[in-house]
Amino acid sequence: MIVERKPLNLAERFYLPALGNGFRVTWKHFRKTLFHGRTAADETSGGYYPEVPWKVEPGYRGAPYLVRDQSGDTKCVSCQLCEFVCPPKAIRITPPGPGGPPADRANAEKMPREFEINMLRCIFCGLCQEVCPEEAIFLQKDYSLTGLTREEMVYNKERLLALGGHHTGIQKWKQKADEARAQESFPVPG
Amino acid sequence: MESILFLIFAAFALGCGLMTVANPFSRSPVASALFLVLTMVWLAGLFVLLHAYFIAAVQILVYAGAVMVLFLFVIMLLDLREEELRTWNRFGVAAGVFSVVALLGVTALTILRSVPAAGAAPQLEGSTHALGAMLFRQYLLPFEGVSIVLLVAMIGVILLSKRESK
Amino acid sequence: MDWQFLAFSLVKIIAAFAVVMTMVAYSVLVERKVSAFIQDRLGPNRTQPFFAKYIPGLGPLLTRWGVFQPIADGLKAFLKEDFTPAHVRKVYFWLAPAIAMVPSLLTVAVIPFGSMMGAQKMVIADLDVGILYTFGIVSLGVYGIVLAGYAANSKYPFLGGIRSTAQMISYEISMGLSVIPIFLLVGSLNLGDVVQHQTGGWFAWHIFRQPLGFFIFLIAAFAETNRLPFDLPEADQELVGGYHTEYSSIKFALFFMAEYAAMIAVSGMMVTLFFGGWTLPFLGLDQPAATLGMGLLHILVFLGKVCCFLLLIIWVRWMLPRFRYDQLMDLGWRRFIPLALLNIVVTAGVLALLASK
Amino acid sequence: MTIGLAHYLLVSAALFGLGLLGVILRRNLLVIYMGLELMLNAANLALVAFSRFNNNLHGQVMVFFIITVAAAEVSVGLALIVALFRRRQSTHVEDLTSLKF
Repeated sequence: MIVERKPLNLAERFYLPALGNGFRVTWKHFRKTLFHGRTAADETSGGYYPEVPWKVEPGYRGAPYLVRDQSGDTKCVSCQLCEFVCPPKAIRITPPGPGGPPADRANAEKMPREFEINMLRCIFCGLCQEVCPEEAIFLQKDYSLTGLTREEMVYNKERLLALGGHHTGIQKWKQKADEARAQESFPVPG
Repeated sequence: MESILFLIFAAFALGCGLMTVANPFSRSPVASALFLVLTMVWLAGLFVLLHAYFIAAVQILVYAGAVMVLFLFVIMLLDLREEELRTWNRFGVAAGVFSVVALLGVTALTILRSVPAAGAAPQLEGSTHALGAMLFRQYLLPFEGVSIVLLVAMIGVILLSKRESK
Repeated sequence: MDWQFLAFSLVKIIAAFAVVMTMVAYSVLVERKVSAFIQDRLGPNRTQPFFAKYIPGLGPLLTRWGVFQPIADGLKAFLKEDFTPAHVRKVYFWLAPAIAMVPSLLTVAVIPFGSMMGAQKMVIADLDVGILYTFGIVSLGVYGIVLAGYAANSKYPFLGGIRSTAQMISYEISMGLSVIPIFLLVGSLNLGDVVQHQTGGWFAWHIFRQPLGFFIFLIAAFAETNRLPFDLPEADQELVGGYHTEYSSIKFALFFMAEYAAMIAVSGMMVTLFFGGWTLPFLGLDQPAATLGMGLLHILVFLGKVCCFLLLIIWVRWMLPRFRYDQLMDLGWRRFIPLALLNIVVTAGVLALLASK
Repeated sequence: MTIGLAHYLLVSAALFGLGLLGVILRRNLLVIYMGLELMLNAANLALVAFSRFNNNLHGQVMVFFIITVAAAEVSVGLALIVALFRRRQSTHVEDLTSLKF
C-alpha cells in the first residue's frame, strides 16, 4: 500500500497546526483532570484500584486454574498437552505412572499425581486452555497474584483445583462447538 | 595563591598530557582522548591565570567541546580495538625518546638563559572587547583568510566523507 | 583573595546547589503530575511518611499532591541494587553518570539569579565572558552521554551515544548563533549586563527585540537537553532508553537528575537572556535591590520565571511527537543555522544604521 | 615564588615534548593526531604567556587563529582517517605501507 502524502502548506511546514492541535488536546485533558477531577479510571471502573476493585471484562486472561466437573471430579486426565504447549514452560505435570493410583472418575484412564503451575513464569497466554481436550484448565479472572517467596508462587494441584472451583456450566466441547458455529456467521449479516 | 594555582594546573596539564600519549594502564584511544580533554581543561585554567579569559572559554568551547567530541565520535564510529602492544623497535624508540629529550633540553636551556621579557610585570587584561577590535581592524585580512580556510575544510570534509556513487 | 569573598561565594554555591537540587526533585514530581493530568490520571498521590496522616487537613492534602514522592524516589534510587553488567567498560561506566551531572550544575554558576543582597551580587561567578563560559560548559555536557553509550558496550546505548553526539554538536551551533544578536545589542558578554540592559518597560525584554533569536534558542534548548520532541538519544520506543539502558540504581538516577538540572540551567539562561532575568518592569523591581527584602523578591521573581519555562518544557514533552532523525538534522542545519545567521546580519545592519545616524 | 614567563614556557615546552613523544611512539593514527593537538596546545600556551608578559594582545589573536585552523585541520584529518578506515579497516600506521618499498 502506498500512502499518498499531500504536500504541506506554508503553515504546516512551520509545524504551526501541529503545535496548536497538540496544545489544544493536552490542555483539554489537563483541564478536565485538574479542575473537574475526572480521570480515565473514574470513567471506566469508578475509581482507583485498591479502593475500587478493578472491573474484569469478559475475555480477560488471568491466572490459569484447574476446574472440577459437575460431579466434583478432576477433569484433567494428565495428557500433558498443556505442559508441552506452554511457551514459558510454567506447567509441570507428574503423571501417575504404570502402578499409580487410578482415576477417580469413569471415562478417564488416569489423572495427574501432581500438577504445578509456576505463576512467576506463566505469561497468561491461554494456550493451555486452548489445547486442553478435556477443558480442565481455564484462564480465570485473577489478576493480582502475590507471594513472599518464589516457592509460594508455584501453585500445586490442590491449590489450583481449589481456586478453579466447580464449573458446572462447562460441558465438554460445548463451548468450542458454539464458537465454531459463531465463526460461520461471523461478520454478522445486516 | 596564583603560584600555587599555577603549579597545580601545570602539574595536572602535564600529567594528563603524559597519560594521553603514554598511558600505562590502557592503550585504548578513548582513554587517550579523555585525558587530552582533561589536558585542554587544565590548559584553559592556565589561560585564566594569564588573564586570557576569552581564549580560555574558546579553548573549552572549541577544543574540549567540539574537536575532542569529534575525536570520540570517530573512535566510536570506527569501533577501534585497543592498540596491540608491539614488539618494540628498540632503536626507533631510543632514537625517538633521545630526540625528544634533546629538543626539550635545548628549549629549556634557551628559556632559562633568556633575559626576562620587557614587560615582566604583567598588566594586561584580556578583554574580549579589545581582542575583537584587534581581530576586525588590524587582523581583518587573516581573519577573513581563516574563514575561507574553514569553508574549504568544510567542502573538503563533505567531499571526503561522501561515499562514491556509481 | 580576601576571606570574605570566599565565604560569601561558598554560601552562594551551597544555596544555589540546594535550590537547584530541590528544584530537580520537584520538577520530576511536576513532570509526573502534569503528564498524569494530560493522560487523565492523577499521578503520585499516595506516598506519605507515617506521621503525615496525623496532621489534620494538611497531611492528606500534601500526600494527594505527591509532595513526599521525590523523597521516596530518592530513597528508592539509593537503595536499589546497583548492578554493573559484566560486559561493560567499567571505568567509563562509573565515570559517565558523574560527568553527565557536572556541566548542568556548573552552568548555574554564571547565571545572575538575583540583584543584590546587602553588598553581595547575587551571582556565583560574575564573569566577563559569562556566555562563552556557559557554551563551553554546555558543550561538555555531551561527554556524559557519549561515554555512557560507549561504556555500555551494547548496541542500543551505543546508537544513543552516536545520535546524541551528532545532535548536540549540531544544535550547539544554532544555539550559539541565536544569542549573538543579544550581545550585539548589549555590547558585553557579561550576563549581569544583559539583565541590566533589559530594564525599563516591558519592551526592553529581549524577547520583544529578538523573537527569532529566542525561538531558535528555545528549540535548540530542547535539543540540547534531550527533551521531546528531540529526545532521540533516549528514544524509549526505538532505543529502549538509549544511553542509560544498562544503568540502574543511583547511576541511573544521576542521569535522570542531570537531565532535569540541564533543563533548569537552560531555563535560567533563557530567562536571563530573553526575559529580563530577575527584573519585572513594574513596582521598581527592575532596579538593583537596596534592601534585603527586595533582594529576596528578585530571587523569587527569577525562580518564578524559571519555573514557567520548566513547565513549558515539561508540557511540550506531552504535546509533540518525536522527530525523525533526518528531520532533526534537517531542521538544525538547513533551517536554523541560516535563520540564525540572517538574524545576526539583520541585527548588525540595523545597529550600524542606527549608529550612523 | 613568583611565576614568570619562563615557567609558562617550560610547561609549554614540556607539553610540546609530550605531544612529539606521542607522535613518535604511538602507532594509532588517531592517537598520533591527538599528539599533534597537544603540540598545538603547547604553542597556544606559549603564545598566551608571551601576550600576557609583553602587554599586548597579538599573541592571543594568534591563538585564536591557531584554534580556528586546528578545528578545520581536525575535521579534515578525521575525515581522511574515516575514509582510510573504510578502505583498509585499520588506523594503524604499520598497515598503511603502500607507498613504502
